[in-house]
Amino acid sequence: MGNSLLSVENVTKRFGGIQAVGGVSLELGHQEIIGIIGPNGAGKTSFFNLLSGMFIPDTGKVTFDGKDITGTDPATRARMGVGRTFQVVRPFKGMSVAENVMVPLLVNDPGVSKAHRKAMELLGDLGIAQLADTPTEALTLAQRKRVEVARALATEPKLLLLDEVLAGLNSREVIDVLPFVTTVRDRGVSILMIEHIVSAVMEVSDRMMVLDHGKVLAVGDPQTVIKDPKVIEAYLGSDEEE
Amino acid sequence: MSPTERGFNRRSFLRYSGAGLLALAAAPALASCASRGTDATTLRLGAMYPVSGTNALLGEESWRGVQIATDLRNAGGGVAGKQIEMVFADVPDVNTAASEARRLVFNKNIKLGFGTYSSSLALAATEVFARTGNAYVELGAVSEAVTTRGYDKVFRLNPTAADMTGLHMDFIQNYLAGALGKPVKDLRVMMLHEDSSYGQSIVSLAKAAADKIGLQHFEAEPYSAKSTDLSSTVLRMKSQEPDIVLAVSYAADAVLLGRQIRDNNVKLGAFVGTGGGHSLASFQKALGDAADGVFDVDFTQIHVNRDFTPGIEDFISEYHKRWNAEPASGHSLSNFTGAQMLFDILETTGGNDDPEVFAAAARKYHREAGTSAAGWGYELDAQNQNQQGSMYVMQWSGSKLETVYPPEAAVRAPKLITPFGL
Amino acid sequence: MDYLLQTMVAGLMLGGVYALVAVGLNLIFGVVKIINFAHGELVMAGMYLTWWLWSAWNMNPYVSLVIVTPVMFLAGIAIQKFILSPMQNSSPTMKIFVTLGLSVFLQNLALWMFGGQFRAVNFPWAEQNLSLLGINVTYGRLTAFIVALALVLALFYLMKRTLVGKVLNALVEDRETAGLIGIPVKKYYLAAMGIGISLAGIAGTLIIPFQAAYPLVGAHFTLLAFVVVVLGGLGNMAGSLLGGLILGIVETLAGTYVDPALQQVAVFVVFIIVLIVRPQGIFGGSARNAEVGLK
Amino acid sequence: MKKLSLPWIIIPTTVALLLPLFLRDQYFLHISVLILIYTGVTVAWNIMSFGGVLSLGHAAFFGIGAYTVSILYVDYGVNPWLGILAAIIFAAVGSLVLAIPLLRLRGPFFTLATLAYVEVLRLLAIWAVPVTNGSVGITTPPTQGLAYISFESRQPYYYIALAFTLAAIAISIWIYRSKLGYHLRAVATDEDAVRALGVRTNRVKLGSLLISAGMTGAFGAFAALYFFVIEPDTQFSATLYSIQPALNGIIGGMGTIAGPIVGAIIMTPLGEWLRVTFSGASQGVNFMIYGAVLIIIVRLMPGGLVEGFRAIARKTRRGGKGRGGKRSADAKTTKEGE
Amino acid sequence: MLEVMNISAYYGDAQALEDVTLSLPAHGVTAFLGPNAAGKSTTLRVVSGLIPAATGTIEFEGRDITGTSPQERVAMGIVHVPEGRRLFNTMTVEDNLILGGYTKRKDRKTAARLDEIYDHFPKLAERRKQEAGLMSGGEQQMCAVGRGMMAGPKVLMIDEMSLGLAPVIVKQMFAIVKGIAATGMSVLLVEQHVKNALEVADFGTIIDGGITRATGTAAELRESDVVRESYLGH
Repeated sequence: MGNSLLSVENVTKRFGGIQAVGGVSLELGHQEIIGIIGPNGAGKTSFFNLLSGMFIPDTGKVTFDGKDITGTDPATRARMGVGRTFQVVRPFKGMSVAENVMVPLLVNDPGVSKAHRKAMELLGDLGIAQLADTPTEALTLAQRKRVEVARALATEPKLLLLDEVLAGLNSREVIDVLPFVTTVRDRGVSILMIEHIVSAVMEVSDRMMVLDHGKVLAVGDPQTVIKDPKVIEAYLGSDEEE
Repeated sequence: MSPTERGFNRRSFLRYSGAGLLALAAAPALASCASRGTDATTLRLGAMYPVSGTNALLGEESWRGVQIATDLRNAGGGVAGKQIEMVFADVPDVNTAASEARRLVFNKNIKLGFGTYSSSLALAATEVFARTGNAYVELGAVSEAVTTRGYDKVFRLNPTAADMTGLHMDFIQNYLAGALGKPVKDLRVMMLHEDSSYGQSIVSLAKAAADKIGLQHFEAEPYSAKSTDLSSTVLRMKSQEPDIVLAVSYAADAVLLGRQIRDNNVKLGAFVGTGGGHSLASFQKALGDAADGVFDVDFTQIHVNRDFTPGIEDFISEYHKRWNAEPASGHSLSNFTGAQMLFDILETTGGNDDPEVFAAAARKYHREAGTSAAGWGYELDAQNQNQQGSMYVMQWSGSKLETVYPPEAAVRAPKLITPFGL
Repeated sequence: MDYLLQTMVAGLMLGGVYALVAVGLNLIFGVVKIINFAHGELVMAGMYLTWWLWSAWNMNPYVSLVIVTPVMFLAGIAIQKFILSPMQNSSPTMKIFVTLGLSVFLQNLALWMFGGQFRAVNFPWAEQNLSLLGINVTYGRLTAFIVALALVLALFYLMKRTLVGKVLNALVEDRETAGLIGIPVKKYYLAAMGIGISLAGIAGTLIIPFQAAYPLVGAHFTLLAFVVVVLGGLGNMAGSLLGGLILGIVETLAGTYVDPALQQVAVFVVFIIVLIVRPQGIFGGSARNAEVGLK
Repeated sequence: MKKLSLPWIIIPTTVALLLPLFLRDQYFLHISVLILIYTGVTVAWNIMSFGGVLSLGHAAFFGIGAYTVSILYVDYGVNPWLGILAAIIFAAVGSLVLAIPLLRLRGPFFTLATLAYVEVLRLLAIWAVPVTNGSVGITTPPTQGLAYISFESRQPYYYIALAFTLAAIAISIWIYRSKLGYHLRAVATDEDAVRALGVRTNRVKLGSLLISAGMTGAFGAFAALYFFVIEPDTQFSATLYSIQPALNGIIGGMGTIAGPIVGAIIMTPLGEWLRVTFSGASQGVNFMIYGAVLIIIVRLMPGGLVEGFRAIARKTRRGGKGRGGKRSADAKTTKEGE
Repeated sequence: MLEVMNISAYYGDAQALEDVTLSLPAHGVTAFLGPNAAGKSTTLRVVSGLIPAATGTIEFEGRDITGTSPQERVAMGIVHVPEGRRLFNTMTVEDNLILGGYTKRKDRKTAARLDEIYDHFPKLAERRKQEAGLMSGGEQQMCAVGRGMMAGPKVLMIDEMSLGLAPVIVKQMFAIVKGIAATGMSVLLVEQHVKNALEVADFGTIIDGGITRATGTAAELRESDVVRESYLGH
């Protein structure tokens, strides 16, 4: 796929004796959403860290937008258009929602008032303008997750890595947040999302990838993937010994 | 209200004004204890000594001498009929010294200040007094810089670092060389000095003084007074095998140095301490018999030719009465003597502490050597430095630090004993 | 060569005492996760207490350990209970500043009680010289070194073999889990503070036969003990022992062969270099330092 | 974004400007100058704490500033105003030694490195006698006049100090509200997250170090001229110029705009008052009380006075309007739990 | 035996549990199931007393223990084996086990209890002097469970026992747990491997989004759609 936005070739990462990511390859097209699922400890977040530059892979190559970014640092990648959220949301303390969003907006130095205007626009687009002046300490978890996404979006990413933005939300809230993801895609962003709520991921994903023990178990159409016996086994446990 | 402006909302104004009010309340509270300075019945003088921080030990000892002088004088009717009142300031560091000098000058209306024990503190305090047109009398600091800055109302009554190094060399030339049986030019002399303003003031003059008497092997080496271990210094000393060690130490380091010389079995021809730590009674206490034979160049100590130091008995008995102890070092005595001279000068002005009047009187005042409790005389040179204050050489013998040189002040002749019990 | 050897031995003797001070600091750090800026002042307290027992009651300084140890143990418990424990949930910065406040208080309490006068214990036995192969050591320094070493080793033994020690070890590693398996964490904080501070006090007793006490003597030990702890690794007791010895030797070597005025500079330069090159310490520290703001 | 509420800046500034006209007492003005110097250093220190960094190394920058201006003035005849500029530059350059630890270490490790740096500089200043005149120190010449920042009266000092301090506060507000400030405050919470947003955190932290050090150097230089005499143990005193500013900031409220100002305004006169009142009575008592006050304040108001006031204000507001409710009560428990 | 009734809890100010009800019988294995972030670990932390319940009550052997400390609960017999094992890595296996028995240290039966653990886990007996952090994942998990058992629990709550373990080891562990439960204690097993868990378990509870969704015997749940739905959504 020559015109894919992100191309990951056989990346690995070891920590001591543990192989966190063991040879994962993936192609992500423009405006595509890929859902990543897998049991706890499957290496999903480590995989994200390799994409966002928090970790540098031991082997393999990451190409983004036609450029090799394998060894670059997170800030550089973010500036190139790789945005991400964190599994444990950590909004900046002592700062309001708008200010949180202004942090990435200020990277290109548009001036504080312009950044504030842009932040308000973005919050409006995402339907949380009314929270702009709220200190982040006073937000509910669902609101925090939205702020986290807004913050990532403010880097104006071409690729957004969403790490469990739905985790910890109740079903009402999940239904609230999901359309968010498609809205973002419709703005021209490609998305990789790690999720545990499979039904939710399936709803928005174009394709799905399943990781287990750091390796790709299955990748493809969501309906097909979910019926793959290997996937069911990874999730629900095996009936028989392998 | 956006948190952006948290610093500047209504509540923060409350905070600002609350704090402002506190400051407004605190500053006048400080300012309100203002006093009128010297008046018809009371002579108010500013006394500045470090009684906390690094210099607390000898600062306190110096201040004791002044307290005794003041009480004795007041009991005897004061100065020209006025009672003396000391306005005291603790000056642990130079910024505080400058700051407290301003308090004395501006808030307490002090025209005449004195102190200060340490040279860097003296420099800071005198700058303020001099620049505000007031007078300052130094009674303890030895750095030449105190009187060489051209201030016409800064006086010093005590002898200086130059007197110390001069006496070092004098003593080497006239006694030690002979006692050790080596010509001066062959003597190996090592000066160890702590690195405070005291030690550095002295060492800066030592090299020239050594050249003057033809001392060809002279080394100076600094160490930190705060060090808890002087092994390195002692080992370097051992490797250089000096005949004579001149040590300029503060308090704890003097003991440490002595003990480590003894422990490392460094045999020296003679060891000459220089004021500070080597004069302290606790130096002898800490070393015991090992202190025997250690020489010490310093201000006058109490075991001195009493004919040469009239008034010293009063001082000693008064000290005993107040603190139930022997004076810890000669610092109290020298400050006692300095304060007495200061009072005598003020007597001649009729208790007038106006800086101009005092300065004129101070320049006119005269006193022969051997007429004060410390044996000092009084005669100012062009830089307002007393020429008649002198240093003496003492030697430890048992628990007594006996004056041994020059002969007119001595209670006995010096004895060459290998120091530190070796 | 003789000098080198003598220098190394002097450094070693010095290092033993540093290690003792540092091990106590490290234990407190490891278990209670508090950076105790008043640690040197507690060494000073031990020195003054020993001096007082000697001068008022003529007590042999080594015998006075019988009193110093429990008194300092109780002092540690009191500090933990009344000052630090109520601040358990405050930020590490606040804890640093409360111990700084304590150090200012203790320094000046000493000045108020004993004056600026330095107080030395003149104990003739400690001043006798042991001369072996041309190297001289006084009994006082040797005793300090041996007792320090013995105490540090005893602490290792305690940590490895006794239940109390195992619990302390567990707290160094992971206090949440320790609480989870039923260990009364607060009680052991008291124990750690008590032990750590009595070690500081004992160090004071061992030092005073050759180092006079004065109000500012502790400040020097605090910073040095930090250097040792960082050198050896936070929470790593064995590291502190080695770190202390290394530091003592570095200090004397730099003083002897470079410039005595720069021996402290050498120590801090080593410190800063280690911090930059190996922040986990030469021998590695324990995990879970995040609680004091480390990652 | 809303504009600053101007009155709340203008009123205190006006009061400060007019103060010497009503209170001519020179000692009062002297204390005010001390407060202004400490406020300035604390505000400068606080710029690093925007980024959540605790420095105890500011005495190093203060001392570098003091020595730069004094050496240039005394040995090379450089005008003190130029000297202050040089002091800013030298202090900033001198702070670069701490750059590597700042970027590599976190929390108390960095704090200890800064403290060690102060100690190294102090010892070097004592040692390098030919340059620094060692422990005896350097005295600046008595030549008076605005050109030399040397006056008999305290008023001009007061106004110069006020100008410096207001400039420092203005810079600190400006930084707080600028790109750098936003990024610093974000770094204080979570450096990884900020980096993932495209912020080059190393530059941000370095920027705060350089600015903070430069500002501190300016105050060190001014203080050197104000006190006339400098020497290593005072100018490189961790107690006076590292711990004290940090203390002011922490007691006022670390990382806020108003905190350091409030802290310095309260703590400076307190220290002076204690010394004046108790030092004559008995050695050390004043510092004993100071230490005890410190322990008590830190224990009772772990978030600092500003946070304390804020909590009180919150309470009154909630009581008054019945707002807030459970959510903010929960928020409060979190704070304490952290 | 242990009744957790309608508890809710907050992490900071984010609600982690909304309404969780859980009932444990006096013995047997109960599987506690639900997708990631459903609130399983949080429930365990509330039960062991690490975080307070905002509302709701916890009763143990008929007594309300909602306000007691973690130490008291361990002493009563409620023991939590945390997720990720959380061993004291630099200490030996045996030391870890001994610490597990801290609350029972005064009964002088430590040695006997150690023997018992070594019976269950012969591997640990071989490795007793080994530093815990240097062992394989499976051995570490054994040690963690063993450490929990040293406290003589009446209720043993094991969080994510099979996390990161090879399937063979998982099977072994399940068998051992079943064996332990047979000795007369109640085991609460938090699991992701639903089928495996429900195979060893006697009972099960499923939570999702901080709310208890289903409770029943293992057999009932195996047939139920709730399981499949909350995991795979179909």
